[in-house]
Amino acid sequence: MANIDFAIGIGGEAGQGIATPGNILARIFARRGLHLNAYNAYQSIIRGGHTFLTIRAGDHPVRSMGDRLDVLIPLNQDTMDRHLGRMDAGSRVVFDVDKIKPGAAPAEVRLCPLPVKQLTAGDKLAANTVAVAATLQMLGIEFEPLEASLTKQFERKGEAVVKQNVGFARAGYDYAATNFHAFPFRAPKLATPLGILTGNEALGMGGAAAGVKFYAAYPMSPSTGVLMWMARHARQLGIMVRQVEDEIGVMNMLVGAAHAGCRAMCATSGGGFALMTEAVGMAGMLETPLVCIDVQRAGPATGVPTKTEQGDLWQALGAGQGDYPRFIVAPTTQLDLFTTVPELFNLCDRFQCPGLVLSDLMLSEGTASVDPADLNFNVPIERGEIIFPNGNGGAANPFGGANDRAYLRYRLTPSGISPRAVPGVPGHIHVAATDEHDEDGTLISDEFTNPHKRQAMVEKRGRKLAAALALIPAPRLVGPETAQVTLVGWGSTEGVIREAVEKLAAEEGIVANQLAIKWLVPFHTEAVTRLLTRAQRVIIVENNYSGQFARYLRSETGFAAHGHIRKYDGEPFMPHHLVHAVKEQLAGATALSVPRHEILV
Amino acid sequence: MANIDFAIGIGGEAGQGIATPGNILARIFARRGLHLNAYNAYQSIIRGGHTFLTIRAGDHPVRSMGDRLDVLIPLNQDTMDRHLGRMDAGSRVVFDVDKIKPGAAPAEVRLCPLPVKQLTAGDKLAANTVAVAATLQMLGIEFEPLEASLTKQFERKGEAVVKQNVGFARAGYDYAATNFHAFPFRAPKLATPLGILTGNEALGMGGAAAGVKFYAAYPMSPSTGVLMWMARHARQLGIMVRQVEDEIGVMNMLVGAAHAGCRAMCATSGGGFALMTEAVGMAGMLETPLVCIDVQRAGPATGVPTKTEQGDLWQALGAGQGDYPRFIVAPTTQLDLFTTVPELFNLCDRFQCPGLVLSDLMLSEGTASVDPADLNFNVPIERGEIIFPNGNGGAANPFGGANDRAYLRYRLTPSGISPRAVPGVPGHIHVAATDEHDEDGTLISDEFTNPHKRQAMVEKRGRKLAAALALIPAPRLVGPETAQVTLVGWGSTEGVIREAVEKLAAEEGIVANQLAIKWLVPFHTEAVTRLLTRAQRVIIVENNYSGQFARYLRSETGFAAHGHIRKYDGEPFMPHHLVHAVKEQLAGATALSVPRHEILV
Amino acid sequence: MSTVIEEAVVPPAAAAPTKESYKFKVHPDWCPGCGDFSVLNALQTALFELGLAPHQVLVISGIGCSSNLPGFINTYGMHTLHGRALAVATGAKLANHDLTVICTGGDGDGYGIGGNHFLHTMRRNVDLTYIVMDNQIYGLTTGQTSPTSVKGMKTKSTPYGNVENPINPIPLAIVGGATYVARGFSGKQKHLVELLKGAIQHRGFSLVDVFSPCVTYNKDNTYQFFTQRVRLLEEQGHDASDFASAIQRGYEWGEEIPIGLFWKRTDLPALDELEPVLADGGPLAFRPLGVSPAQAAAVIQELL
Amino acid sequence: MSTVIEEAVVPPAAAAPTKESYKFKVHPDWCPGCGDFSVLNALQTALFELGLAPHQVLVISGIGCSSNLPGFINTYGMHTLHGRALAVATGAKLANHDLTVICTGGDGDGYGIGGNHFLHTMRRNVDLTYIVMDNQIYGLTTGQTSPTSVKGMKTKSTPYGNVENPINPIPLAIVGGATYVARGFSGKQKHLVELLKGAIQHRGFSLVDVFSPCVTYNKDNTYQFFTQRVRLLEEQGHDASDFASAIQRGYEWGEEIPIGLFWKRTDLPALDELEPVLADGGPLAFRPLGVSPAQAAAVIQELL
Ligand SMILES: Cc1ncc(C[n+]2csc(CCOP(=O)(O)OP(=O)(O)O)c2C)c(N)n1
Ligand SMILES: Cc1ncc(C[n+]2csc(CCOP(=O)(O)OP(=O)(O)O)c2C)c(N)n1
Ligand code: SF4
Ligand code: SF4
Ligand SMILES: [Mg+2]
Ligand SMILES: [Mg+2]
Repeated sequence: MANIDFAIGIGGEAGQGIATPGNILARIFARRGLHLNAYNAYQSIIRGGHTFLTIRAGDHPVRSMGDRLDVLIPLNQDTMDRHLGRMDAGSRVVFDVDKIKPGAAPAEVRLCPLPVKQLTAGDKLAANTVAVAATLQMLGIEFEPLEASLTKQFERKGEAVVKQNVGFARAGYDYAATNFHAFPFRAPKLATPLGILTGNEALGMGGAAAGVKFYAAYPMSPSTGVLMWMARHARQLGIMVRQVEDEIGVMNMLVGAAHAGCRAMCATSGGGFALMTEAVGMAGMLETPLVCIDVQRAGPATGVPTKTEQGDLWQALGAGQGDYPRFIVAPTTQLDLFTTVPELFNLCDRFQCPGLVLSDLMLSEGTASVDPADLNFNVPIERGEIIFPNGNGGAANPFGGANDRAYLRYRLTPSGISPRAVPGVPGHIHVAATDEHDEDGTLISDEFTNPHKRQAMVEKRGRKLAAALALIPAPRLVGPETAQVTLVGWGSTEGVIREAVEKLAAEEGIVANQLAIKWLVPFHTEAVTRLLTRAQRVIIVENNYSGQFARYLRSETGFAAHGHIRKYDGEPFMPHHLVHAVKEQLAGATALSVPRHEILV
Repeated sequence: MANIDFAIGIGGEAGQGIATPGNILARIFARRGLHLNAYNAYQSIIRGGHTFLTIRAGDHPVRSMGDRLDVLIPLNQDTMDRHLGRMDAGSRVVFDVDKIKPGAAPAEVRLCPLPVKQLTAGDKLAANTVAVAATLQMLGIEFEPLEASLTKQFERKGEAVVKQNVGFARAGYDYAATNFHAFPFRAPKLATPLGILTGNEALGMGGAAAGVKFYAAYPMSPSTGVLMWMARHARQLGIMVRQVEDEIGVMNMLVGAAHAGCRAMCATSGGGFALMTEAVGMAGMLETPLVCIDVQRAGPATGVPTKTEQGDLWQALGAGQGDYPRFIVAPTTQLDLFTTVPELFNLCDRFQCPGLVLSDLMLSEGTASVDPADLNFNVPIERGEIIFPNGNGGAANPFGGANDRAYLRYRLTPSGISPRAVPGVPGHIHVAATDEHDEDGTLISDEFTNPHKRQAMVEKRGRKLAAALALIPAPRLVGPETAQVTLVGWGSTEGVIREAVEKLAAEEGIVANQLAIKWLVPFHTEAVTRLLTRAQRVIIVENNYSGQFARYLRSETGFAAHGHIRKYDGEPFMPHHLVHAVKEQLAGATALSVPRHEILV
Repeated sequence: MSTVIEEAVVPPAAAAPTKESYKFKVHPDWCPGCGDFSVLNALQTALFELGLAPHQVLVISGIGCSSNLPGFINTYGMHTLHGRALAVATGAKLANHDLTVICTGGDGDGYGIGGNHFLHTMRRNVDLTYIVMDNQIYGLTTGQTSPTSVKGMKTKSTPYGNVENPINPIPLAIVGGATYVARGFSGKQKHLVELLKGAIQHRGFSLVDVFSPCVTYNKDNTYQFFTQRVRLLEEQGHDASDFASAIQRGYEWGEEIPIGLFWKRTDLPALDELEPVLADGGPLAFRPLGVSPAQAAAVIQELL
Repeated sequence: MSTVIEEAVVPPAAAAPTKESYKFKVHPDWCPGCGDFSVLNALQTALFELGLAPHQVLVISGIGCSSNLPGFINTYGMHTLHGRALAVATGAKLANHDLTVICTGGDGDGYGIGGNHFLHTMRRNVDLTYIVMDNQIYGLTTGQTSPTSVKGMKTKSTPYGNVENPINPIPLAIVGGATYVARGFSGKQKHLVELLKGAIQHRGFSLVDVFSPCVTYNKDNTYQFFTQRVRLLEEQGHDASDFASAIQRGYEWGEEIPIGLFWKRTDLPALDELEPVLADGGPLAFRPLGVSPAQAAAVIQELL
């Protein structure tokens, strides 16, 4: 591509601290206004093993970790051995020559050995700093931002330490200037400085913007980042954050808090969500709005806790016994996670039902640049027909406020939505029951059993979402209206598919377009069917084994795709995986492509 | 229909003991060789409310509770008031005239008031006995079987009590002979005496036949009958039966017992199953065979605990995060429950995965007659590739029995099935882990992470079921090959659909046929698609709101049915509901019929 | 289409509650003679005597015969999932700590499937009153063994006799961290009312385990059984601040079975008192939503 | 494609096990210095000293750093779900009561999410040995508060300090019905080996809670912290059959923290001893399947 676009890989053992140099680089790039995407491949181990962070930046939207590395910074021998052979022509490998031996490098890969001992007077901890400095130099970035960054990092430790570390960095920077070849391009500086954001932070921030006052969780990778963000900001933002004994407790606490009137949220991963499903059904039955996030990881069971997958779609679709209305949404980018949460809360409040967000490890733990102007916290808050004691819920108290007997919590309305009073409101006393109930809440599972009332209540709940579809944007084709191939994805794969589409056009002369599905329930059956039946060749891209989305799409539309690209090895798609798969499918070689991840991370 | 076919309804409060007369009648009918179906509509209340038992019998297979009552035995005024108005011409209402007032009866309904006080010298408990005796008399059944039955019932209380009760019965019998009109038919006596069987008993017996040695459960209506059957027979049959602290414990205990080599089984209902799904996924990952029964009831959440529904299909399909192989089967009759369990165990053992049975309240708590000859306990037992210390598992020990290092529990085989050694076998030491693992069981979620190994393991598990479809009978059309309408159902609705098909032909001149789906996963996509695409008009019948099967069918075949008949009021379909719905759909009035249950039980 | 059983005139919310204020339009559908009637009545009396307005009280249950109670009392109610009342209640209490939150349920619900929430709600000392109608059986599912069924008991799930040791809720709660631990008996109304009043007034987690006989399925632990055996701790000079004695007396089971207040401590703050987020601003549920521009700016600043 | 780390020659199953027999081909991937190494080593030593054949031992864990242990020991192993080890183990033990079944896991796994199984496995006195590597933190999820984290502790989920009271596993287990309750410390190998041997030999449910410091995430409860504080009950003349004293000593926490055997009783049979089904015929798992014609006839007879 004509744009400037480069990627840096930093690898080492868990516990070796690749986060710090990664963070320094990402912030420096973002502050220059560069767009950025970072993905960390790591393992379920606290120390040791292999961790590999890819930071890709460019002067245009960067939507995936990309296909190539321009710089490899191996912090240990293992990383050098795993990755060197996969470096492309023109790339640099920056390493501590005292510690790490390069093997045979592919042609035109430039080895950049740093004599770290000499540059840092033997300070072992400084190797990372030196490598970062050298890298920045080759990218044509001035020294000042690094100096500022190190100053901030070491501030607490006193001026001497700051000075020392800045000195190491300077040495590395200068050494690179003298000894290494700078890149043929310079990392540009754009007008708008950007920030960086992980998906989990975006979810926490989205919750805060939505007015979440109760957040509960049980730690579970890769969702724990949301808990940690919430815990850190709890006091500052006035949010009650609880770590609970288990996920069952989490979802049940949410129901209690939401019933009492709070906006309540939680995040977990598939195994934790499995434990929550009974209580999600309770929220459906009590008609209690709340939001639950499932950050998917590779399953089944414990699976691969630190690896990504889109394997929980059918779990979400089948959560809990019986039929009840709920929303299911799979946001497509980190920013989209942020904006979706308040939107979802508005829908849940309005339709009085639970809402599920499907994120995944790649999105939630991945980092993206973000324009602060896009982080709008001043979002509309619509709480639907709710009755508070102090009348601040927006809905008038329809029964005059002082007649418990006349208030019908589950009134049969044409919309199916019934004004809900929270506990504490005079004149609206009722019981909310998970047993089937009558309009006033009375159980009809025991002596008042009545099949007609039961039927009416099922239908009341069932029709609530009828009006919801109109409030949710229909998915749209991105790319040329007529294309040889339409790539369909859901949730987090939007970015990589977009890049693959561009690559197909630019490098292979293949005209493709893209349909990214975000809202899963309710589903825009008509719009999607229309688009897909018109498409020449539809290929569904998803990060799971069984084609969970393909099957769901068929259940809703009857549409069977022409081909599938699936990956279930724990690693995300890279653009070239999709390009290659599309080519092989267009060539008629297969209708199911399973790209093989080339790098063993 | 030309056959003899009659139904008796007995109603009263919970705790009033309708079970005893119901049981007496059912056994007397079955012993005469009459076919029988009984369904009890009851409420989630221990005393009070309204309970209504329908026993239908005939000289031909009786597959549902039917459409009409020939005898109503109201044990309280409420029952009389609810049901009298719905009695058809020619039917009898047998009641204690001292206690219950009839209202205005429809034309030609014969009121049969019994002067109970006079007949029993004031013994209040005897009213039921007297009513049963009168009913038998009108049906032309001799007195002896009732005498025998009462003798057995009161034996323990001494000869005097027996004599007294037989006397009451005699009085009722004679009173009817003198005062009431006998039915124009006589209940025949057929050659083969039958037994009676509830679905839950059938499941317990099926488990015993399969060789279940470990049964665990947490009580939950309507599945508790299986636990009770198992507990009663535990010592006699050598089965370890445990009531556990919760359903999570149940499924996890099962995994432990099954892993150690037992055939292990449990039963629950939707809410309990929701709590089990994480551990079902564990069985998928560990490749541990076990069988879990979900006896569906009306949901969501607590729902209507004593009412029927087919609302857990998507929950079963989506049980647990990630993809893993498992069987899902919905047997169609009580006898089918019995025969399916051992078949399913053989499949689960062979393919080393969990198996789910979807029953429902109607089937599990309903009673059917059964020919004892059909209860074959001598079933084939195939345990697949299992290695026991004493070599009784059928599979040779492929690694010579003394080399822990060489044994690969999760060996990558072409079939995906790897010989499994149970703990205690020398030379086969391994760890079975829910984290993704290598062939020998070593975790690859931590330092050994490797996307290629991960991919290979997912595919190994994924391909296990490839061979399974061939072992499962494809569904077949019952009825004329070419028909105006094809009624498709799954699981327990088979009987009522069959009767509706017969009724459509006999009474409406509509030629229909039937496709009953039993095996849901794996699904006979090809066979079903072939049958349905050839059909003139396909209508799907199911006991839920959202058309769970219709959506699943579409996800597997792309096939969208022409019409739907759904019921979600807690009560089962009656044949006339389907007949009426088919007629309205053929007339083009609607594509979705929701029959309204006429009787408020 | 609503199920209004009684046509009662409701006192205006402002008026002081009378005993009738807590009566609900739905009559309990428990079996005649069930111990739970008495618990319901005692709870209504306690609320009345404490002068709590019905709309300020939230009664939360799980699933079981006993858990039907919220449907029979004129307060706000939640009838949740089997075993989950305490978790739901924790959420509700923290969302609106002005509410008086009371949990009611059975031994199976609370000590069986709900055991983990029981354990952790106690150690957190959440300001709830937990009333367990302990009939030593699973009533609603028609008579299976419960975690408090005595060894040897024959039930539908243990027709040859239960082989498991029961738990003893009193010592368990004391060690588990509950700060008010009492046992009552349905047959001792007045005593029960006092225990409940104490529990509701107590700031922190209170357990009142009540012998509430199931007349239908438990033929061993009947009214008669308890009437003969119960002895009031209050009449025996028990010191409820004596930890060792509280535990020891909690284990007494035989010809004499103590009921009353076993254990109480007031030195541990309740969870809501420890959460600075609740310190000012009233109930969370009623606070304005969203974040201020300054807060938003601070959060965004972290990303730069 | 298998992951064989070490090429070791395995002794034939018949030979008497050596200490090496329990070493596994996979090296533990715990952080250097983690307390869990010591627990693993103590367990291997205990099994060796008891002369148990590796294939007759089944070690079952949940999920957590500590729960990785079954992957590092040469016995049969199950690495189950977070919090579920005890339930799985109960099933396995009853299916094959000839096996020596040992559960290993963490404080979060066992006392947090696994709390309900903990409670009920104890009261059932299932013949298991339960080793909890209690580091008062969630290790594998990188440092959140656990049910044994002390009040005030700062963790990633409680950056302003934990406001909840911890549970104390020792008194809880004693009251919960465990029949062998001990506490060890990773820093006291020999002592730990003896506690584990006692636990494995004990017929019934044994808990060995081990202070097993997380050197990465718990900076409060370190080796040093415990080394300074632990005192051996065995050296203080504690009588492990004295219930009241066992509880009281279990609560001691401060400058001196007792470790050792707090409580043991041998008068309660284990669950498998109480189940007549297990009396004859050997392990259930190895019995012939199916029912005899006579049994079938009896069952069918009931339907007629
Ligand atoms: C998840 C789940 N499992 C099982 C049930 C079935 N169930 C309803 S009530 C009950 C037990 C009731 O016993 P208890 O709590 O002691 O209350 P009681 O009826 O004795 O008052 C059970 C097992 C359920 N509703 N949900
Ligand atoms: C259902 C479920 N919830 C959450 C997790 C995530 N998880 C894995 S280990 C762990 C806690 C580990 O703490 P602990 O048991 O104390 O073990 P340690 O790592 O400290 O040894 C958690 C919460 C999970 N695997 N499954
Ligand atoms: S079954 Fe027992 S607990 Fe339930 S209402 Fe009847 S007496 Fe009460
Ligand atoms: S994180 Fe803690 S518990 Fe886990 S291995 Fe490291 S030191 Fe041990
Ligand atoms: Mg009970
Ligand atoms: Mg821990």
